[in-house]
Amino acid sequence: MRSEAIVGVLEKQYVTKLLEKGKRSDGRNLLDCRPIQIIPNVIKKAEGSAMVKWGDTVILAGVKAQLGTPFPDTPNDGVITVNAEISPISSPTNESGPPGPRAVELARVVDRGIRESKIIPMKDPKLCVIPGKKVWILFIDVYILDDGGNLFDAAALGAMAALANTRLKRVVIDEDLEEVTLLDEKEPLPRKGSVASLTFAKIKDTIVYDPNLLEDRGKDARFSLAITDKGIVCSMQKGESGVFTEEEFVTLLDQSSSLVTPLLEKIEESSQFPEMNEMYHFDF
Amino acid sequence: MRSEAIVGVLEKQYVTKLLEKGKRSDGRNLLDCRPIQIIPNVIKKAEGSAMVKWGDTVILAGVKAQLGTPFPDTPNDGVITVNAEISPISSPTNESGPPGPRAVELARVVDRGIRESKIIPMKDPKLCVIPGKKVWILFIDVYILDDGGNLFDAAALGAMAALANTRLKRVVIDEDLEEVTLLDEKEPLPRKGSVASLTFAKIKDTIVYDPNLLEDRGKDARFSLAITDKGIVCSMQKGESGVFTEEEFVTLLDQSSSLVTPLLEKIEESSQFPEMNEMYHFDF
Amino acid sequence: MRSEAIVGVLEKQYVTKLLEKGKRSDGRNLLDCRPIQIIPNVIKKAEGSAMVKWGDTVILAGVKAQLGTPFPDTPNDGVITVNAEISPISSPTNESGPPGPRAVELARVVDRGIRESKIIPMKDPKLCVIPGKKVWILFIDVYILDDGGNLFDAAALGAMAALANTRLKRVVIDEDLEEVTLLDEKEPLPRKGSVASLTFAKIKDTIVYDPNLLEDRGKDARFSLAITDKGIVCSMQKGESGVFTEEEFVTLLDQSSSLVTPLLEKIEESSQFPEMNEMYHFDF
Amino acid sequence: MTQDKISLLLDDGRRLDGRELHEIRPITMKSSVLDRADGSCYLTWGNNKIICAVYGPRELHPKHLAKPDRAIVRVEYRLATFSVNERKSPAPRRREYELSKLIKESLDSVLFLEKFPNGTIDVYITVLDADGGTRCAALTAASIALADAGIPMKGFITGCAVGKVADKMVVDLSDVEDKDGQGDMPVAMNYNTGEITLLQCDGEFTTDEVKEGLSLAIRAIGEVYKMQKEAVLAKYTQIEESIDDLGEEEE
Amino acid sequence: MTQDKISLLLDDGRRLDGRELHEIRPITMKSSVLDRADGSCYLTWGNNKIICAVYGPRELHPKHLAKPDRAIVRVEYRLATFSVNERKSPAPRRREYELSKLIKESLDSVLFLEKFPNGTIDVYITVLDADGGTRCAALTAASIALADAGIPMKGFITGCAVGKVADKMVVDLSDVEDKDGQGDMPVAMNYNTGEITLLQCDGEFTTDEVKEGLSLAIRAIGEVYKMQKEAVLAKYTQIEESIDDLGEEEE
Amino acid sequence: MTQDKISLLLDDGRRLDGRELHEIRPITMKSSVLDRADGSCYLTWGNNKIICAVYGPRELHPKHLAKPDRAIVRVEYRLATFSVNERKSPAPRRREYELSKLIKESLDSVLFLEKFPNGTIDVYITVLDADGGTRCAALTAASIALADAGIPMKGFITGCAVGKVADKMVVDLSDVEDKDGQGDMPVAMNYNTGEITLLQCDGEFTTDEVKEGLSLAIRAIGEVYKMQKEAVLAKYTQIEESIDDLGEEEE
Repeated sequence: MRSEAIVGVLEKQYVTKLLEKGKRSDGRNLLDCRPIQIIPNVIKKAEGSAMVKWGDTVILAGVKAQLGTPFPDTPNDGVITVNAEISPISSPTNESGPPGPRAVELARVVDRGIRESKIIPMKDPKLCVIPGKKVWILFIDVYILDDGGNLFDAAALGAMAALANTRLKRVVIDEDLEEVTLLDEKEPLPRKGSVASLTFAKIKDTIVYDPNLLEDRGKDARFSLAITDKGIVCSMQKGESGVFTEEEFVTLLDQSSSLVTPLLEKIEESSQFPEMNEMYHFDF
Repeated sequence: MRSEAIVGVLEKQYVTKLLEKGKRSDGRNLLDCRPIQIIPNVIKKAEGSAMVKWGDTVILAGVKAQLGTPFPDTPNDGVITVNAEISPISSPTNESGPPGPRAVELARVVDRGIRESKIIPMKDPKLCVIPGKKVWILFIDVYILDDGGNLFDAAALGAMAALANTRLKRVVIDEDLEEVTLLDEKEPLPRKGSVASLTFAKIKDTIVYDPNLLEDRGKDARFSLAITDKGIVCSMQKGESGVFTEEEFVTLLDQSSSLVTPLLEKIEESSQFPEMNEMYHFDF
Repeated sequence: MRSEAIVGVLEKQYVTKLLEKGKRSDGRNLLDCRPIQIIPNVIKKAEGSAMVKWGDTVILAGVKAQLGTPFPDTPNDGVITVNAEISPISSPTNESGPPGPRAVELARVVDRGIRESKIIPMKDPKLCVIPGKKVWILFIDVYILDDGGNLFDAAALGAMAALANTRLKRVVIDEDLEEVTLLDEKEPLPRKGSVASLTFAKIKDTIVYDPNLLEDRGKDARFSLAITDKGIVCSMQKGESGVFTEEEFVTLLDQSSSLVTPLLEKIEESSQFPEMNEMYHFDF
Repeated sequence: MTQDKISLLLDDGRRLDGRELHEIRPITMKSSVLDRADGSCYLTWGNNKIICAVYGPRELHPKHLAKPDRAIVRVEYRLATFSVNERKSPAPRRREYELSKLIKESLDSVLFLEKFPNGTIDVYITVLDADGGTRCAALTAASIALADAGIPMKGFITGCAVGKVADKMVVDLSDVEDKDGQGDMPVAMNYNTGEITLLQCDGEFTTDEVKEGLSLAIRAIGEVYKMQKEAVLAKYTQIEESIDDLGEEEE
Repeated sequence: MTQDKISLLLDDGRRLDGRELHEIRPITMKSSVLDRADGSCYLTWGNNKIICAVYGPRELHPKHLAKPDRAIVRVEYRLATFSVNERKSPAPRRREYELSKLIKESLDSVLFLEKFPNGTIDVYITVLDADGGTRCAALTAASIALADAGIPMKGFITGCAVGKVADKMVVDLSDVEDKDGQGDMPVAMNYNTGEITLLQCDGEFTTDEVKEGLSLAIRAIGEVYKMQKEAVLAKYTQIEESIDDLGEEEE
Repeated sequence: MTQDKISLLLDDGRRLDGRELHEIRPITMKSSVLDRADGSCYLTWGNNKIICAVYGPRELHPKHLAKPDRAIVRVEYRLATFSVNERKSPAPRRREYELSKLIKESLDSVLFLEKFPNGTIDVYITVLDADGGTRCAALTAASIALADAGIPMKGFITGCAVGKVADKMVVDLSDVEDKDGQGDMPVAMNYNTGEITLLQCDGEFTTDEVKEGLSLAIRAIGEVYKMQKEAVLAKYTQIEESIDDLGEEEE
């Protein structure tokens, strides 16, 4: 067995034993969340951005907007697409190259949370500029910069906060020519509410909210759900080789509404300062 | 030498010794064909499809049609393209990933047989909807599901049978706008005749028609030819590291017309029931 | 250490010791250039081409032209793009596959030399056929056929000579339809002056011009600069892990104008015979 | 709640294909359908058609990927190019990577992987015709193919999706119900132990609807599990009959 | 029979480029043209220009691909981006993969691969200018390059295409005859033994036309083979002369 | 000389962003910003924002790439998709490959690679926000991250671009000056030894302008080097203070 594998086994034993005594490696209670900081509008070249520091996890989400043609089956809808880069910067075990299954799952879960919540009204004339011809395409890219555990919630929060701070160039339409002109003036991306993700890790028989890195590495199963400010569950994702029972899911669903509130508040807070602000800067 | 390699050597010795006595491992005569079953219209989402069971080889061919722009050098022609997937499902030695040289050769040989036979009239107004602008693009995909030998003939037969059962949506053209509308109503793909492939394997000094898996693995050389219902040779392909003499090719050409007839009959038979039919279903 | 690595070390010791005595492995003085031969118009299917034999390095550059849409940020400019293939044909150590970092650097340095020199007037109506809609796209592909050292200068010379011999089909524009017709008649690519590359290798403390293969393999640092016929430096590139001092760069800049003259002359010479000529053929 | 884009329930409260709200589509399962694979299954579920081949446990190459204490499971879930409305490129999309990962993780939980150190169990699934619920059908088929390969298992994974249509929770969504309805919720589990191995959703559900969906899914999975067991037993019955025949012949 | 799209035969029965029906285009062959390669050949065939480099037998990396009882042959046939009418992307297309495979299989038959266990012989071919019949020209060039590398061979592979133009079987199709004619039939063989290593066709041929084509091809290959032999001998003559010169100098 | 496309100098001779011709933009540097990396640096340079992580020296996999007599340096310079005007695809472009190579070669010269046979030092750089001069900023950040990882170095690599704007040589081009000006000339060096490790240019320069640019760049690099040294020292001061604190507590 290679040395990392042995370290992994020992780590897991340590975390498990602590949890059997009801304790977490960082002293939190089972449903406690780590401190969260959202720093909006950090990227000048992006239409919207947010750095999220979640415990010692750091992610950076950026939104770029581009006018393009809609998909043939949704001619009156703007387009949203989420990509996640689990950069080698974030951990010694990550390799560079095209996104692996882990990054693909992360991106798709974040994507579904936003898409299914319908908080970005894709048919709004601000997004569907000329129906069937020209719509805004929003590229949301999430870079994982420091992997301290619970990437799912940090990435979802960053993507949401970046959208909440996105401003699109105003568009002038020449109906005859079917041509559009982009003005320098910007206006906020239309948005109806917000959404946040809650992730739980199951280690042996204990379930914790917001797993730290040790818990993330040692977990048997993961469960994430995205909930809107209306209390609607718009995405769920159970992952990893471990299992949950029906009762466990029911309990987690019952706990979800109180856990999601502080996250939704943080998003709204972060969107109060939509202008690029020299005060906001990375502070690692 | 790895164990598979040794098995390969022993297998080949066995097949070769049998053939030296004029016998085949499955008891057939040298020019006998294995039993063939064509099950058309098995895929509801496809415009045309056919499963072919050829001995214990199983393939599934499907046709998808899509309106698109023609190639610049053939502005008045519909487009046909063949792809073959030698799936890892079909054999323990196949790996997943983009098509390797073997799958590329298979696809291109099937493609040439159909294309060069000119049985699909690509300039027909049903295929060339608006000359220079909109034509039907026919994607023929052949999945190898169980590799029991002689993939070339099974794949060619499946592709041909899928075409013979293809029905395209009717198109209404608005000449002014250069726009087209697709109706739900379907009509058969225009077709003039049919084509089938004959494959021979040479093992040491013996040539057999329709190689089974043992013969396929042990063969020194392969020769395939595609012949139309008018008796026209529209494609030939010698493969593998072994060799043929001129005399051997001449003999094979002379044998071809009697061998191809039952295949062409099977294609016509399969096209008698063009509607999706619950009676037709895979029966492995 | 693998045997090639040992050979590499010995080779380098040999070259270095010679240079310490002021001698080069092929007997040249430090600033001598090897014999150069440009054979233009060798490829009938290309719009322009040139084979360059530079010492025992052989490269082949070809230009293909294609009408296409301009880049959105330069709607009134034709497009030029350089690609380099360091083919496995050219050396036992090259592998096939997509261009590696070495080929990418080579292509980009050649590209910058041509692009920044502005010798091809990309806004000329002969290149920008319909502003914003249709421009000529010039693909310059450089194949390295025999790597005898100093690929940078040979590739740049080949690319430049191929451009100097490029002839484009005449275009007739139908302004109303915004359509163009290509005539069979050809006319020379507009060109204002020319540009050539000078490459120096530093081996321990000695700098040589036009490194041969031994010097190229043993070099600590490389410096290339592209200079136009007006004496303008339009591209520089220092490469490899070794270093230069400011004084060394100043000296090389001072030496550059006398070294570039014979190269520019060769380019002009090669462009005197723009027609495809049976007299010109590869002579390895 | 939002309206369905098209009306997905008929006036009599039945669904577009005539099903009751909690009714599963017809399912057929057949194992040992492929001669080359170590185990295989062909499964139809409504208009879904799925083929699954299993190889292993076998040696894993390249060796540095092997685990010295257990086998790994590799799963490839693919959509055939012609299985969907618009022809799909043969290159796998992100959805196929995600589902391969989730199916692998689901199967992990019922396999005695520690019995096969350094080994791999390879599961190849191709959806030949797709009509909603393919991941659940794929997991159901994979379990049968694994059993068919004689690989020791703690139990079967069985899947069934539920969803929301016209503000009602319904069982086993078809393609059109998935696309035009209000939400999809695929579930898979080891029915015998009650261990849920896959749970996803997208759409708009209240937490009560999620709970209702879970309980509907488990009930439906129970029905599918019964068929699955029969399909596996059918094979052994066949083998027993062949052995009996053999015995008779030998007499 | 179908008509040619454009008239490919002149009134005097000659072809567009003035050739007789059974006439081969001018061919030049030169070996040892590259300093780095173990063997090489530059061949022109009408307007085709082909360069071939051979390396080996050399050790094969990665080792798990090596065969303990013989060398393998790896062939890469590529079209230069500028060798065809529309600029080709540098990434190889399916046609290039197929032809690489067929060329490799053809060369296999004349090499003593069992003499070089665990080894590889690498053949790199680039078509610099293409004008019909490149695969036959490539095989012809590869044989010379292999001989130039000093690799022991049972014989040479020599190729020549035939085809059908204006209902007549003709030898050595040009690009335009290939595109606008009725069919193309590339053939390659070991002329000395009569062993045919490559045979393809596409187009519309009667079986009699195929037979006629085969016999025309073999005759044409005989002509090309003579040139090929001379090209290889020329090198040894040169070497002998050099050795003679050396002898004289030493005296 | 050609005109700038837009006027890049104001009437008072200052630049669009108010800078003097030879003035560097504000720079901030912070090391040890990442918990997972062995060394790291976050650097802002005008509107450029760059993050760099260093791992190593560590064992190199696969082993056949390792050098028995020294470590290798692997550098990945990437632009974040949102760091530029038009969203960039996450797949690296040719420019990123070229700059990764040049940055690696620059760093090579200050590392004691022979101390770590068979090893690798991995430097990952991502430009999060780009505004001209990213390669020089990246090299500057990478040196700090390497020092932060405790990797022994002969010195630091420090970079600064110069360029030509309105026929004048200016220091530290911004994005718009790079795009609309007459030429860009990035330089990087070991300031202490005077060894220049990176020199590029594109645009139109006389040889005298190149020489002037070089000397301006070296002076600017001197200024940046001072900040760089302070940023590295700051970390050690912090550590010392912590140790002092520790000492006091122990008393």
